[in-house]
Amino acid sequence: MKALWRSLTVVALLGLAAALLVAVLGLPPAPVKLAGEVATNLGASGVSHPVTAVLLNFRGYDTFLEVAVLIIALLGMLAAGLPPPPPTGSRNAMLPTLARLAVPLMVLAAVYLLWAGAFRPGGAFQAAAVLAAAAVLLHLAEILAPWPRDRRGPRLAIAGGFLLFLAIAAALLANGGLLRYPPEHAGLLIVLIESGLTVSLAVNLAAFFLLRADKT
Amino acid sequence: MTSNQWLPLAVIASSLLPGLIIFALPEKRVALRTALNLAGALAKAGLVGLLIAGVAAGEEYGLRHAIAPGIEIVFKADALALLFVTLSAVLWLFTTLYAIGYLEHAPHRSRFFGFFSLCVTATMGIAMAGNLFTFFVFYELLTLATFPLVVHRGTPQAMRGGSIYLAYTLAGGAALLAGIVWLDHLAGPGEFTQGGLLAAIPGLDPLTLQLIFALLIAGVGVKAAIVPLHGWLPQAMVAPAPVSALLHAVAVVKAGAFGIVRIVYEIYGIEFAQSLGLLLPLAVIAAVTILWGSSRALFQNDLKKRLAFSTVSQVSYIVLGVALFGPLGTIGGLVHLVHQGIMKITLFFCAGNYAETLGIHKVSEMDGVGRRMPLTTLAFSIGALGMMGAPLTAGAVSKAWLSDGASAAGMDWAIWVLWGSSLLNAAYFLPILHRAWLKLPPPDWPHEEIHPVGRRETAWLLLLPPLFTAVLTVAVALFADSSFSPLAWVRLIAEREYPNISP
Amino acid sequence: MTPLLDPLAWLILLPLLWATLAFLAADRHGPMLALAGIGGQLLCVIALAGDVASHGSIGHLAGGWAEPLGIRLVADGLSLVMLLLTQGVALTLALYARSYFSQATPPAFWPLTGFLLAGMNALFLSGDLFNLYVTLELVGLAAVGLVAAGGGAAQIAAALRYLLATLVGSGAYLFGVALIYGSYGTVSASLLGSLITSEAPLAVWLAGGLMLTGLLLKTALLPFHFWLPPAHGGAPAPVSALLSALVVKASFYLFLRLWLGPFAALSEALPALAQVPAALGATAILWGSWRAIRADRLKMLVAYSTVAQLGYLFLIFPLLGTGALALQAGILQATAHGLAKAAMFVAAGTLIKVGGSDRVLGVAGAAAHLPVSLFAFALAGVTLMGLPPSGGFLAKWLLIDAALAAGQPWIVVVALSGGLLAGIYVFRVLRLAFRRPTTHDDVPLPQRPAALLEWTAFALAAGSVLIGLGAAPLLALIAGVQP
Amino acid sequence: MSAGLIYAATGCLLFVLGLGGVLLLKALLRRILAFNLMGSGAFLVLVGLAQRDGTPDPVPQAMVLTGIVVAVAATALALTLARRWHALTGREDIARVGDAGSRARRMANDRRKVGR
Amino acid sequence: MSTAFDLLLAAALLWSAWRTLATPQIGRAVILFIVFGLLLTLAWARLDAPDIALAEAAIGAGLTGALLLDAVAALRARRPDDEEGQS
Repeated sequence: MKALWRSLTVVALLGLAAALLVAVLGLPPAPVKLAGEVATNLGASGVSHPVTAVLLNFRGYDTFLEVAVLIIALLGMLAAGLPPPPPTGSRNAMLPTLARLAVPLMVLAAVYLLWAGAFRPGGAFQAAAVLAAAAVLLHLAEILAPWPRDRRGPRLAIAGGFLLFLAIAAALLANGGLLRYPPEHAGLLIVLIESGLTVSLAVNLAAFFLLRADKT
Repeated sequence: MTSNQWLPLAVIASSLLPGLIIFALPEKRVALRTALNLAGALAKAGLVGLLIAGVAAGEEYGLRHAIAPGIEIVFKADALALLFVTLSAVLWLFTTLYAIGYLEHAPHRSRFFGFFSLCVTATMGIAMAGNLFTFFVFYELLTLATFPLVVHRGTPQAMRGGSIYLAYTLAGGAALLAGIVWLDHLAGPGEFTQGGLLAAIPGLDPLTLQLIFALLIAGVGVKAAIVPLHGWLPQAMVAPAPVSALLHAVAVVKAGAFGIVRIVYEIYGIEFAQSLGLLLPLAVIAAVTILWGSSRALFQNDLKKRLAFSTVSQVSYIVLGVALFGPLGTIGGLVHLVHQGIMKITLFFCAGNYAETLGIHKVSEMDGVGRRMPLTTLAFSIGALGMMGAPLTAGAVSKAWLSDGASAAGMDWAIWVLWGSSLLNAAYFLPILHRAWLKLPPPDWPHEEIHPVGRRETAWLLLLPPLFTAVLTVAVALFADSSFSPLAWVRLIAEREYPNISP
Repeated sequence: MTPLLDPLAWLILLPLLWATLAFLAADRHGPMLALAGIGGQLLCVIALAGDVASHGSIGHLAGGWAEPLGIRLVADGLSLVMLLLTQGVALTLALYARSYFSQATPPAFWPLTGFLLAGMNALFLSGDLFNLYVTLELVGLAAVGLVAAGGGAAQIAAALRYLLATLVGSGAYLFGVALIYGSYGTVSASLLGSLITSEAPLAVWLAGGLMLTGLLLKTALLPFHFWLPPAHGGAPAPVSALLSALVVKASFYLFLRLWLGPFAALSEALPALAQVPAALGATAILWGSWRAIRADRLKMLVAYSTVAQLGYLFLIFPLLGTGALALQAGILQATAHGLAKAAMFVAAGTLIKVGGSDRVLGVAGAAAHLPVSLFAFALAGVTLMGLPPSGGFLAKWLLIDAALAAGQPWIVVVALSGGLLAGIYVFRVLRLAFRRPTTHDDVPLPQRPAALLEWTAFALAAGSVLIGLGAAPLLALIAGVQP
Repeated sequence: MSAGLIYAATGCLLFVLGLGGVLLLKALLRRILAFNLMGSGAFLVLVGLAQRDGTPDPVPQAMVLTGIVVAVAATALALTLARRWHALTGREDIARVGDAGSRARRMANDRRKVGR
Repeated sequence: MSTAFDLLLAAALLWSAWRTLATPQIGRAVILFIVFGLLLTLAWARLDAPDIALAEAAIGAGLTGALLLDAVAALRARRPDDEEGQS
């Protein structure tokens, strides 16, 4: 019986795959072209890189909610029970040296990515990921200790960046809409949000590794 | 809001509010609870009196509240409604007194009286419902409010009885709901109308109407305990005696019978129902129920079960009367709605007295009980004779009109059914009377709880209600022709339901 | 009103704000933040209701950019009813939870609740398919976190199953969005409503199928119901209530919105399609009720009842051609069930907490010592059975009416039998509660629970009944919805 | 055939492969991997299909950035739960913890753990 | 020429994805998943999506891969002796 179900599932999946291929390969061109719209309105977005303009201005509301998704994942970890801290002393002897060399470079790279995001590929997410990776590296090198669940600092960093975003979103209601930037201040506000987000996201991502149950 | 609007509402509230307050009362507040019960019952009786006076003078009482487009809660205190309202209000008063005495030391009295009041509220709602939607709302409320009373004792039999009761009534409710919505869909939202709602709408498919009729009658027939939907009634007799008395002998089965009356007269219209060929099948079902119920009663040793099967039989007298085309049958059926209630509640009060005072539950234990409890047994005898249709009792009046109605409708076979039923009634009641009055009492009663004090054979609150209703059984027959009798009121209703024929 | 106080926007911002503050405060002040926050949200809904009642539909351009470039938030009668239900139930549950968790609150309970509410509100208000994906994830992950908050192996297993189901569901949804964007170059629901025609390419049909199936998975419609009973039955009572009453309704709402909006042309082109959700719904009613009747544990009974009751919501799809009737029936059922199921779960939680047993048999005799909780359970049962005058009854009435109007009598039969089956499992509990307790007099009665635990359940249950009598404004709101 | 279309088609296959993995595999870690493949497939279709005419479109690209972050959040949560489950029961797949028998199974698990 | 590269990359993506699910050892599966992520980074670059390529490398392959490796290590730590059961 179970084998029958499995084979039926496989057949159904193969059918789905075939249908999807047929559908995708024979798709007529789309009637709406958003790329043009983005280009047209790029000037009023406050940044010159189109992806960043979409991410933080045209569809900034998506990004706003997405930050909440990351916090939720962290809360879910807290709710389920944190993993135990890794055993100490098993690290590679080279790691601390490597970390001390690499981390400053990574921080530098992150700052560059954040700054570059306004006019070329890069931005808060990538910068945050690099920073988080740096933190993980430090952690693996046992330079950065695991965070106990009630540690205040990480929470403050995570919540702070998001609250900044929230405050700006709310304040802009006065301008007629959630995250409706006045074009003349858009650039500044986006940089402000992105800087906050970089810290918030980096700590949040790092917390997936660093937030560990207290040793008992 | 004018008084014509709030009066029906006040009648409903007079049991609803005390009920809700009683729920919240701690078990110990006996005096307050009793006061609330009595105040509610008396207030209701008074309010009903006002209503009767008004309706007799031609006032119209009604209230409506739209809860959705095309769906309204409608109350209407017309003559037919008042027939049932008055019966319930008066009997509630007696039953309240009785129940206060009966449950003197029982646990969970707040719960009991709370639900008891809700039941009466539901009955009032059924009586004054102005359309099928409202009727259904209170019909189901009655089901829900009676369930806790059936299972009140918490014993395995009570649980079983409760489950069976629910299975029947909820299934019946579903059939009724299907019929009502179907009708609503076909004919649009409509109210109970003298002469019939559907009769006035042209172009409806007869077969569909017949199917809907079957659904509706099946729905209300459960509570009216028509065969084969009667199976719950004997099982529900595990409830405490006041519950059996008021609810299963009066409110619940009457709600079903009353529903049949409303459906036949005011939804279909008696003439339209006749033209659709619906009345004969209904009469046949009623006849079968009458004979079946009586036959089963013969073989019951448990006193309350015997009474229960007797109820099955007697309630279908009402249905039979409704199904007899012509005003005479209508009068017979409707007047039996009242008469059967008065007689049957007497019998149940007495059965409760036997059980509570002496621990008698079975017919075989009743030897010589007339000597120990003469007044109770006297009331019981009057009730039983009434059921048989003996002269000078309410039962005789009903049966006379029903017989006349049968011959007027050209259904002479129904007269034979009535006669047969009377014989069976005699066959299961007379042996009880024989045992009670003429046999010698045993040295010990099964479980004597209340000892006599002077001439008082049992507690006053247990004794007085059956005596009152026994007197009433005779009084409604003796004064049948007076203008205050149920019969007079019923004739008024019949006149209005047959616009084209004068009785 | 100044734009700064725009109630629509604050319905999303406010829960995010208090949830973040609760996170920051590391489980302290959670109840206070939650009560204040949800109270404020309720005020926002009321303010919004006034606007919607007078204008019919309120739009809000996030970022100030018009579609197709920007994201449009919309509030109409349909979303308003869901918002009202959500804040109302959530406020009552917050009161309950505060008392229920008086000894120890599960970690992260309050912030997760806040984010969950933010996600739901954002979902109800969003008019953009991709943005809806983000809200779906917001809701799904927060709900999984809450299920895991129980902490035991059973809860973790339930959370894992739930997580996998919800991720596959949103994955399918996202894939559908990708196909839609590829086909039309926009993800605005309102624009797509006019772009998608009955001659849509295969990709759009597949997108519709994937998105709707994904949402069915999240709504736990049979045969995708497997994850629901352990998740809803295993979580702490306030969480169960929140999930069963509200969260599954969110994905149903989105299913309905897509069906009526962007994919309306597809379902009109192939009317037989509407029978699929209805047939699944009918099966769910029968199967869920059966499992509830057989359930061994009280909360499992309630959870399987949710599986059954969700089935009703899908019966409306073949009937949507009959005007507002079917839609009213569906939303009223969602509302009444939301209130009733919340009441039932919290009442069950109190019964279990006080009675000390999570078996159905554990309620024996509860009528004597927990009358209010039991009464709440019974009233909620009245709604589930569809007995008058409850909201469930009115919903069933409207459903039957619509089924007759659409010439689908089988739906009448299913709706009525579902009510009877509900009667069996509800009264299975109630009759046990009336059974004379088997314990002897020397065993002390369990301690009375905090009044708040009992009366919040009662308030929810009473709401589910009273909504049947006061449904007129709600139905009018839904009647005004232009799909 | 444009690059966009090639990757869109690849995305379709990846999605179905991942879907099959989540549905048919038992080990939790494997199913989490499969879920990530599903997501990557969807991302490829989102961008690839939109750019099948060869011009880059920043809107789906931004959406994918959002999607990647959501995916890592979901993965982190899933891994935590899987580790927690493993720590509590020693299992790497989820047994049916249903209405009945769960307690018996939990006890059996405990016994197994003690035995080792 | 570039189409040929795209096709090759697509095939490599599908192959690594398939092996991720089919290889019997979970540790190797995670490595293959990281390889998949790196190949995907190339694909994003081919799709003129450098932002995604960066994010994919940093988050999709990097952080997710690290999380997965961490989880595998944790599972192994509890059960050092036996291999993963056949999935």
